[in-house]
Amino acid sequence: MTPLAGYLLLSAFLFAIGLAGALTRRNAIIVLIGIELMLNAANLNFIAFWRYGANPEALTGIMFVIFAIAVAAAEAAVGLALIIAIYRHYKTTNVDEVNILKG
Amino acid sequence: MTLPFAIIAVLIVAAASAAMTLRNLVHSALAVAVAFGGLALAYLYLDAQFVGLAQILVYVGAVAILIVFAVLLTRGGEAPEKSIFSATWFWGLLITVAVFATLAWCVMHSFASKREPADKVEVTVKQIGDALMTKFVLPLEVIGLLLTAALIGAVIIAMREEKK
Amino acid sequence: MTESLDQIFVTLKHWLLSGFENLLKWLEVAPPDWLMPLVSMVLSLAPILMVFPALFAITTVLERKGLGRIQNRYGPNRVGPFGFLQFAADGIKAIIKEDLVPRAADKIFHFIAPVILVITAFTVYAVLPFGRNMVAVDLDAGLLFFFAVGAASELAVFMAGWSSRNKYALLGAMRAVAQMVSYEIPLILSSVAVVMITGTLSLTKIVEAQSTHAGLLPDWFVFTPWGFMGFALFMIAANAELNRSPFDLPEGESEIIAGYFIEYSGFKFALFFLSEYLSMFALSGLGITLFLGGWNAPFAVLDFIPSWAWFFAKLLALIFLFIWTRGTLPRLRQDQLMNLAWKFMIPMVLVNLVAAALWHFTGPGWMRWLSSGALVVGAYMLLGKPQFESKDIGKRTYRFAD
Amino acid sequence: MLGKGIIKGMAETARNFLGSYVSAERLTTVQYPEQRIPQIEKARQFPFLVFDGDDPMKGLRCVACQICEKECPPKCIYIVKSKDKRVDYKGQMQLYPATFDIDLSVCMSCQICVEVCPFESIKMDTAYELSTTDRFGGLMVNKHQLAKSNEHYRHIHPTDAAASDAALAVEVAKAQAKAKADIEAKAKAAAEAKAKAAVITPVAPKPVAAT
Repeated sequence: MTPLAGYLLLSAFLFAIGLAGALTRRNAIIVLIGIELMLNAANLNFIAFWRYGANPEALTGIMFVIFAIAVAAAEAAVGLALIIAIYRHYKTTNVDEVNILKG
Repeated sequence: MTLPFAIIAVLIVAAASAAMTLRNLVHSALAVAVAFGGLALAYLYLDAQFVGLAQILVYVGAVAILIVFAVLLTRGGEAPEKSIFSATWFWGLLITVAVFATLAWCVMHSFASKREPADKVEVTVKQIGDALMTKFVLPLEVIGLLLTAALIGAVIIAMREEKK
Repeated sequence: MTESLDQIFVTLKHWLLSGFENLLKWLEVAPPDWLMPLVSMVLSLAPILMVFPALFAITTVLERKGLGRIQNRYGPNRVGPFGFLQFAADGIKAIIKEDLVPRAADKIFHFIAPVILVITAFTVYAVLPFGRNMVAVDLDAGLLFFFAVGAASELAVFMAGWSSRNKYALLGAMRAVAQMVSYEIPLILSSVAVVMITGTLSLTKIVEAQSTHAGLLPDWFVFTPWGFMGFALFMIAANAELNRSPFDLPEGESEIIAGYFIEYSGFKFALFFLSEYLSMFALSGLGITLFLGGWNAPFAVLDFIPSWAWFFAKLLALIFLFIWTRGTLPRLRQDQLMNLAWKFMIPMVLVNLVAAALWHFTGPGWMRWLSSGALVVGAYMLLGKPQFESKDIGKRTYRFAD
Repeated sequence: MLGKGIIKGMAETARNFLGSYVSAERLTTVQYPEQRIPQIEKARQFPFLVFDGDDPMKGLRCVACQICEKECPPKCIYIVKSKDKRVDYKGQMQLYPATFDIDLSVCMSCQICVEVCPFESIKMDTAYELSTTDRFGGLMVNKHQLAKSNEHYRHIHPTDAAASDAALAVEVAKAQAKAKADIEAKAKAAAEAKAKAAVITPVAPKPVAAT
């Protein structure tokens, strides 16, 4: 079996990819995808910790991931609705241009 | 490091990197769907059958579709002419590298990361259902409320404003 | 005798498996430990990969003949006896046709979209029990697996439509995806009622739960108020999920020509049809498993007929039901489609869940028939009335030109 | 109640489905190569050229006036006039078509060529099984293929043929009367000339061809 470190490193790398996308891309949808990837990286951590944990019978990791998936779905729905609303208003999804609140 | 894990890891990393770097938004969305599928495979490989299938159902079946719809509704189907990276990409990348370095350092130096797993864990759907209805019933109700709120909220936000 | 006939395919598989093992022993080859499970898997999957495409071939002919008869035509009757070899002619034509790819198309996605569709259509068969002990993979979360893999096909449909770079294809794909997402909810929720009663997601256990007989009727869920309503809703949602008439808006010939597969030709076009029919058989099989007692015989006296024969008999009956509705109902409008999903189907399946719970907790007796039945019928009347009551527009009058 | 219409419709289609096996008159489809519906008398497919007598080429009524060629909407008729003249059915010296081609793959069966022909020489045929494996030359027919006898025309369109024959008979009678009058006039003129000049011998009259 792969040691736990393998999963943790994979998860950390996935998190980094998501973070990089969220921080460097212009398009709001890609930013949202990056955030989703970060959430998924966290989920992978939960599952890995549950599997390698002391008592997997407690199901804590699995429960956390199930709730995280539900929250992520809600987040995606609201986030994309926001992006569509912003697009209607400004005719752009570029996060660099939507800066009207900037002082 | 076993072969299935290596394949899954390469799949996830390649698909996620593609999703973050491709110019065309639809390509990004489809690549991220592959990444979600790879994560589902990872969950299945870790004996979390229910979560893996739920991951496919929710992420590939719903979230990816939602992203694709959003891309098309915001006319993002064609690759943009100008740069796809934001003006502050350098700082973003720097922060990312710092975060990854920190995480990787923590993982490598953690006592937990050398741990070997227990033997095959069998989690039946019934166990999960029982847990959801007993120990985790409050979070379940809260999630139900949250999803309803998100549903209504998303509809209201995305609804076309009435022209007066 | 009946026992051996019932298990003939299971016995055959074990016989082949042991034969292979003996062959390896005779050749003095030590098999690696992954080989035998792999061979076992192949022996389970190979029949699925052969039987259902064959059923697809026969169904295309039967559908065309049946639709013809419904419209008082003969249907295909030229190739082979009574036209039953029409599928061979169609297949040869599809294979030898030129495979056109639009110049502007996204070549990779244009290629893999039909492949993914067919793969997902085949994958769902892994968890369907075709007979006693006849299931490729007995997953604990079989039903979830079915819906998860089925959901992946939506993305393939979108890929096909988007990568064609054709307005009709994109419109068709958007319609198809919107429709499939909307109708997936009633499809899953109507199955959840069965999961609530049986307390398992394993399809084999769901079939076993329906194997008893209560008096004259078997204990199939379709013979309960909530089960009947659930089955009806399941079939309507399945019809929509399959983009078949009357829910064939994504490929409405009169508006958007062929929808998302407009830019496909030759063998790839045939793959779209293959996946559509495979999904139809799979969803019919799921409906049989969930509501129609799976491979169980309807009466105890008919138990001598093998279980797999019952499964396929029921499958053919449901296929005929699909053909019959296709030959009867005209296509819906987009707003009617969405109204039906969100204003009727989804409230109805939610009420159906309550009815199933009532059935479960009232305990045996006439009370549960009454309570559950009254709830289902009342909700049906109430929900059906405002949306779909046809307005009285009077008798149609004709005026002819003089 | 919701669903009543669906059940009604399903019952109707079920009746059709079962009925088509019971009663033959529900199935109105004609199994074509084996069964055929007789064509109605007015049926028309593609034009042909009428000839009289036994020799198709000699008896062609067409005088290569090219009216049909000019009137044809899809321009599928191609006519080349002959260099010499020959005697036609009315007994007059006329041109005849050296080439008369119709591209049947272009022809739209509008019958305008028939309407405009002053010589009753082009008519509509009823043959329709003209499929060929050569899509360029296969449906390009020349005058040898187009020529069909008047008997054939009488056979496929009896009423029209009778009218056509009557019209032709009138034409021929007129032409003969005219020829006769011409001869008489010529004879008279000759006689007068003879009487006047009494030296010039009269010209021999032309031979008269009749149908």
